[in-house]
Amino acid sequence: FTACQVTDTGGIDDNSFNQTAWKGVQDAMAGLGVSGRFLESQAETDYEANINSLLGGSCDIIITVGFLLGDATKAAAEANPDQEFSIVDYAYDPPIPNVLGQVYATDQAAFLAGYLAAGMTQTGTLGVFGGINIPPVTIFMDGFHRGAMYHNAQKGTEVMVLGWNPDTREGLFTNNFDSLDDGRAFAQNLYDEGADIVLPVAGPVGLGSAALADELGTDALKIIGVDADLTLTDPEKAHVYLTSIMKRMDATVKAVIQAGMDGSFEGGVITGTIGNGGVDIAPFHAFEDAVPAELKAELEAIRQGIVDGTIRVGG
Amino acid sequence: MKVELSAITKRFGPVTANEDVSLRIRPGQVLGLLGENGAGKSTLMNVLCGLHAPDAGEILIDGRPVRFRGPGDAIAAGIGMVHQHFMLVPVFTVAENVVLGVEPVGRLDRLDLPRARAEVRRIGQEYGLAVDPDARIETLPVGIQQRVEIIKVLFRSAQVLILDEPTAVLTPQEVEEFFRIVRSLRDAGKALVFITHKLHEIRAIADHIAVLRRGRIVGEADPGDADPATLAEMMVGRPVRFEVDKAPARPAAPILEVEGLRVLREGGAQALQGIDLTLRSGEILGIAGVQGNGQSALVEALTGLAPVAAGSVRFDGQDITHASVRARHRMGIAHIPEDRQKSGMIAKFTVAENMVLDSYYGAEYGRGPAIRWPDVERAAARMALDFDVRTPSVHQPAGHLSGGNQQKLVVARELSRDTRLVIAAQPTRGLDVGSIEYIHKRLVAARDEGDGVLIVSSELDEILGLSDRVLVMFQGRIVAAFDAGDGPIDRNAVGLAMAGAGIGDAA
Amino acid sequence: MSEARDTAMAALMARAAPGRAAVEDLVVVPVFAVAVALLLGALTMLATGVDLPTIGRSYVALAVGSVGSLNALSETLTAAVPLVLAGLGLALGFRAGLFNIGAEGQVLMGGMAAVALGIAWPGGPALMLVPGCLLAGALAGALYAGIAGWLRVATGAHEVISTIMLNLIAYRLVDYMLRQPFFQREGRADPISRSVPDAAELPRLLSGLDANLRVHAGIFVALGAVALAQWLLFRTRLGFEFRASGENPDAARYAGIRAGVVIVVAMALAGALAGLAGANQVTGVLGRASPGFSAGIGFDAIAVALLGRSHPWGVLVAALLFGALEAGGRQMQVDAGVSIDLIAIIQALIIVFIAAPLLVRALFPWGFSRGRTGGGA
Amino acid sequence: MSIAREPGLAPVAEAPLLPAQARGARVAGMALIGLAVLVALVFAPGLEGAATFRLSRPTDPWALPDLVVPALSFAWVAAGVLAFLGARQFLRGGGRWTGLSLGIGLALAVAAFLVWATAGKAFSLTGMLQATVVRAVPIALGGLAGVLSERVAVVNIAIEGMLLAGAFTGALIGSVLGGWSGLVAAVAVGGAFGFLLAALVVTYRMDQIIAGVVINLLVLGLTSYASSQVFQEYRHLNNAPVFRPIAIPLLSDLPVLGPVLFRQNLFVYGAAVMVAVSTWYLFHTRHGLRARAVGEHPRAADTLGIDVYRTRYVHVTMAGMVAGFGGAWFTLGSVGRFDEGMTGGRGYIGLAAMIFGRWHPVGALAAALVFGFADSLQQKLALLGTPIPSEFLAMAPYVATIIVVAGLVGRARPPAADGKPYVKE
Ligand SMILES: Nc1ncnc2c1ncn2[C@@H]1O[C@H](COP(=O)(O)OP(=O)(O)OP(=O)(O)O)[C@@H](O)[C@H]1O
Ligand SMILES: Nc1ncnc2c1ncn2[C@@H]1O[C@H](COP(=O)(O)OP(=O)(O)OP(=O)(O)O)[C@@H](O)[C@H]1O
Ligand SMILES: [Mg+2]
Ligand SMILES: [Mg+2]
Repeated sequence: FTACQVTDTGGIDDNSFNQTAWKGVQDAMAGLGVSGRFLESQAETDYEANINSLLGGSCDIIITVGFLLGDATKAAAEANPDQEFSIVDYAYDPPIPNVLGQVYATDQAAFLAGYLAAGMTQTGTLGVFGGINIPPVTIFMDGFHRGAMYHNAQKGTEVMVLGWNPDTREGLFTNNFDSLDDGRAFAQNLYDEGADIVLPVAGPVGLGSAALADELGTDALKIIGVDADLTLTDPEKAHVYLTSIMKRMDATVKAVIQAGMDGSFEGGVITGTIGNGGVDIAPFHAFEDAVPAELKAELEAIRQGIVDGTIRVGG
Repeated sequence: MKVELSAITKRFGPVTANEDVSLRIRPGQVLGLLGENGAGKSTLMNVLCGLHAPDAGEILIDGRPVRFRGPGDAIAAGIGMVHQHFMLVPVFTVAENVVLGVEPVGRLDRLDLPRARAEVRRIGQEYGLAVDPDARIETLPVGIQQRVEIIKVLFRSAQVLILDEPTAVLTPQEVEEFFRIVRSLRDAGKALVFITHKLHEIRAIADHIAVLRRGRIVGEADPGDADPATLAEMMVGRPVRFEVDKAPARPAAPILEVEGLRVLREGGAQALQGIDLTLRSGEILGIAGVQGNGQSALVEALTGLAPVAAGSVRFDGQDITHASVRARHRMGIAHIPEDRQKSGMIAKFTVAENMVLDSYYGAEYGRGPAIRWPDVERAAARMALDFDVRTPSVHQPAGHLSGGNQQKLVVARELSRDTRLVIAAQPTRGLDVGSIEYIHKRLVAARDEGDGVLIVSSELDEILGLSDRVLVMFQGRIVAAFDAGDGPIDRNAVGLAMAGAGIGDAA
Repeated sequence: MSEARDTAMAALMARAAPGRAAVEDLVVVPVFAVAVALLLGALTMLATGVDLPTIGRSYVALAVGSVGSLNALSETLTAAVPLVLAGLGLALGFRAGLFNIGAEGQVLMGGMAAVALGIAWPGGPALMLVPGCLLAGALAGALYAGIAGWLRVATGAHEVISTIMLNLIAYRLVDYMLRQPFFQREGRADPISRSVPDAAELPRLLSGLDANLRVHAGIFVALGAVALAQWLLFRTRLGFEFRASGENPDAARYAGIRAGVVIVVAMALAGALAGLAGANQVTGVLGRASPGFSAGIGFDAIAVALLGRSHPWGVLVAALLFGALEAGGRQMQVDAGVSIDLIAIIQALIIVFIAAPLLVRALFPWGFSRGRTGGGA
Repeated sequence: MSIAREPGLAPVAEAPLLPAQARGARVAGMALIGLAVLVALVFAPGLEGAATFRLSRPTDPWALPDLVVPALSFAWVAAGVLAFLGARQFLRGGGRWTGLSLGIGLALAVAAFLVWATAGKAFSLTGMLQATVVRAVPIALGGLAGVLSERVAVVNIAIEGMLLAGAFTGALIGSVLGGWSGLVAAVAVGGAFGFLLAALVVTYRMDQIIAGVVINLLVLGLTSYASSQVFQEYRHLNNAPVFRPIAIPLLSDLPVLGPVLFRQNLFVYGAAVMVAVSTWYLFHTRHGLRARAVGEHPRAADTLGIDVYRTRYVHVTMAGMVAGFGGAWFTLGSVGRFDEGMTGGRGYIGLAAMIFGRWHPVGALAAALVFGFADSLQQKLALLGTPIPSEFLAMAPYVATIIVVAGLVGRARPPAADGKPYVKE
């Protein structure tokens, strides 16, 4: 059984979804004994060509990563109804019989992170910035903002979230996903305005923010990671991450491969939620002791609330 | 210090610039080096000053052979050259230019400019070469720039000074002044090499004369017993006529009328301060003046290249003060620009393309947006033959032509059109007697066909030889007028007017 | 007399056959360049621990993936088309003495305009929509490049700076536009435009043979543009004016050519061709616009134009070479697992050697006739 | 005979303006009046409260009170001054005041805009200025690299590639051998690419622009290839230490100036020193004079025994070293790790800074600061929640560069021989 992955232009080592999805394939290679390989796309014009070059029987399942591959995947799936596809971060409506979309209720996890951050801040100010102003990014910012506001409502605090206004839908954006230095500069900007916890939602750009936190010390600035548990994927800076908002793409990808092997593969959508473990916040690692037990308990309660629907994180 | 060139040969690819040339240069003597364009004078001296390595032969200093790996070595050996094209950095000051390469320095490599200034002043006083050390070169008139070049060489304590066509850009009075400097240098024991193709100058200043033709020494002479005709024949290899052949002018109606013309320089200063002149069809009007007195601005204003700030220009009764360059071309105004390399032609374009550089749009070369190249090439070949432009083919890049042929190309292009007014700036600068003769003939022919001809030249002999009337420009205005109809124009009077004197006599 | 004159005329007008030196520059140098670049590419792989069999496999894949099959040829052509168009635009600018770095921005604007027309006129007939979208792209590219031309003429702002800045601005503008309801695809949250209507798409030429063959009618547009550019540059008055201004602006001014007009027109034409490249990508390859659809074509095109020595046919050849490397590079990644970044290295090396014939001569003196090592001034 | 001068040579001041000059002055006047109208009609209406600019952190030794600007009054004053400047420009023509008026006008308009955006809110002005300086560093160093090579008449498009090479080397060597070694290696590799550029254009007479473009492609390819082939697998090779800020005693305690200028890392001080040293070098030393001569008139330099080729080699190599240092900033001075294409076009902006700075080190630094300011300004504006979409805010630095280059600089003059190969005879 061979699983093949096509990355988007971020490349396989983007410290973000391509890498996380690839980790899912690697896990399957280790755990399920499949073989796997990937193709990197240099440009959008490569998507179609890359998928085409994997067709023809050498791959049992083709996993495409990122909404940008939505069109190319659809075209290839319709032209090759016998080939199984799965696409990360995208779902088709109506569904295509041979494509399984993997999407994530990221705002649920982000809500938890927002609440946590609001409970942890010393300055009463949180910061957030994004890559580009698009929903896959802003869904993090929305959830984070609401989580903090929920804390304010519950505990009577007046925590502010800088960098995103959910009403005007404008905020702080680097407008790229690759300038690490922007990550540092934007975090510095938020820090100057009083933020002591910053959530960068811009893939590898956030590594720059981590470098700043490392330099300033975690008393002054903590970072919340996105996509994967960054204490694991960025071990060198593990100590600056308060937590990470995880999209468990590795888990869903591995599950999809498993389904392909079992023959239980079916087109449609799987949605990662807090309930099914598809999204979550990462363990606190270095901050395990710093987070008060009371706050941990509240987070647990909120998690329950989200799962059973008593707390709605959506707008 | 005695310098000897022994059997020097220098080739550039297929061109042999110098062949088996031997020369002696003695202290306290001015050696005149004479030769037509391309004879190899500059090349020979470039070998002597270390810019070129000879292919054969050697240089001996006080009898001992030396090898120069670069100009630095030659300078160290006491050989300095004032190049035909000045080697000054325009944006540097006089002092900076003078010391460049052998700068006085303080600690940390700091440039000691006060010392440089003092040196400039000292040399200036010693040899009578006064220059403001802090003036920027680009603001100085060429005559002064030349002094800077000489100071530069003296500052390097040169014992041998090579002067490559130093008088080409000077007024007669400046030439006199320059000769005074040369004599004082000679009397100070320096050895001088004076390159020129002007016979009277070489006879006035040289102690010994050597003539080069096609890279070889074809004769040596003493100024006392060499008459101009012999020297000229040695240079060119055939007898030469010195006078321009022309019938008296038959001026008709005014073709160009200029009134109160003012043109500004960048920064707001006035390059022209109210010029009035009239040029009639069928006459040649010469504009004399030292470079930098507004002649270029006048030409640019007349040809539409520079905007006019005030005044008017009328061509054949029509107001063209603000007409475009192209419009003036179409009306029949031809322009032979001052600097053929820079603005007269495009070196990488073929001869054919250059021949139609300002007429390619004409109906004779095609209809619609396209150019019919065969027609262009035929026309170009015809012009090349008519004007004796020597090129193997019209497909040859113009940059490969010799200097004289490049100039003939420009003249051919401009005069082949249907012209009514010819504006020629420095039409023969840097050319040899043969080419000069030819271009002069062409300009006179244009006049005789009824064109008005305006000639701007810093070569006074050219102005006097060609013009029916002469205007002298000084500091942006016309300060004197002379008419050849009243008898030969007094060379001396024109020279004085060029220097700004005698404005009261202006007609 | 007249007969002698006729012979003289004929002699002057005769054309010499291209000399041995010209043949060497045109044939020997490029062959050496490609060979040396591949060799150095192999050394790079060795240095990063790739074993010899893999290197061999990757070069086989490079060949197979670029010209080894119908699909490979189709991919090569598909990749070459936008490079031809944008490269021609840059070449025109270079000829006119303008160093336009802004093709990337012009590609973006052209693509967006083509998409906009397609979206605005969903029911249009193919006969109108296809040329209409291409034209819209060309127009948008021309206007966008025209800004830089106009700034240069009106204020003297150097086009290198203004086009770099306009590129950066174009990226942001596309991001913004793709968020607007007019462009954004219904039901999509990410920045992706609606699809252009089928009638606006450049037809795929070989889809009858195999649905995966992407080569499309854009190659005719590209070939037409090459011929047109060749004609424009060397056969028309405008081209003469471009070349004259580029070679010697002073002489051009003296000849009555208006520099301002030449700059604006040359920039606009360059922009039109780059815009056409963008329109070609969205209507021929992608069917829509998204933030990265320009895919660096505008920058690759600089290399293509330089490599093609700003000569239309040269640009065509250079673009085909680049297209082949791109398509073959993809195969290299598939077959040998070698990072596609290696292709960028090989491309750069090829340009180095082609643009510096003296270097190739110095390295391989035995490949050339003697006595011409001096080179031109 | 006497030398007579016509009485009343027209003095310069009364000289009629060339049409182009007059038009330029009028356009400038209109632009200023336009800005005045903009401020009055767009910014002023409905403006309430005060804009608060924080100057100090509470922890600073000498804390300054916040700068509180009454927004509406400020807008009206700014509009008034702009209108005055514009009217003056329009009526009296500009001459040499045009540039100054435009500069003041632009600064005022930016200030008014900032006050408008901040009305009723607050932000840290000191932080913004600090970011201005930090973000200017690689651009200034890129610009300086451009100055050094173009002063000897070698056009340097390759700055981007040299920055990238420096960033990569800094990360790799810094991870293995430590920050200082990384820095030295980055400088050396930058210098090596400078040397390569010099070799290509001087010895092999390759077109300068092609050579630059090619080096950029080559470095981008090499670093991307190496990082995907090596860094992905061996993470520890891409984890370099970052140079920490060094507070200069006393000076760093100054309010505003302290944090902005004297609490920065090695790279900021290094850039300042390099700009100062190269200014001194180019304009006050023997070798600087020679370098400039080579850039202005190489043949003249050659006839005076100055080795044109060597001078070009040396300076372009130096330029590469400066750019390598600037490149190291991305990794060793900022984030400690390399990422593909992480210089993000900063080298090209450095080139713009060089032209905008008129081929002068200090000019390039000033231009880089303008760019850094626009950059940090847009970040603050995004935080303040202006109704302007973030994409447009992100354009601010680029638009600012175009406006400044078009409006204030105009036709700057490069070294006379810039871009021209020199062929020894
Ligand atoms: N660098 C060069 N490359 C090729 N040919 C050259 C070079 N320099 C000079 N020549 C050729 O060498 C010959 C002699 O030129 P040179 O400049 O010495 O003549 P000249 O006597 O100084 O003439 P002029 O009076 O025009 O100054 C000419 O044929 C010229 O074309
Ligand atoms: N760069 C070059 N490449 C090829 N040929 C050249 C080059 N420069 C000069 N030549 C050729 O060398 C020959 C001599 O040129 P040169 O300029 O010395 O002529 P010249 O004797 O000075 O003529 P004139 O008196 O017309 O100036 C010409 O035939 C010219 O075509
Ligand atoms: Mg000559
Ligand atoms: Mg000479």
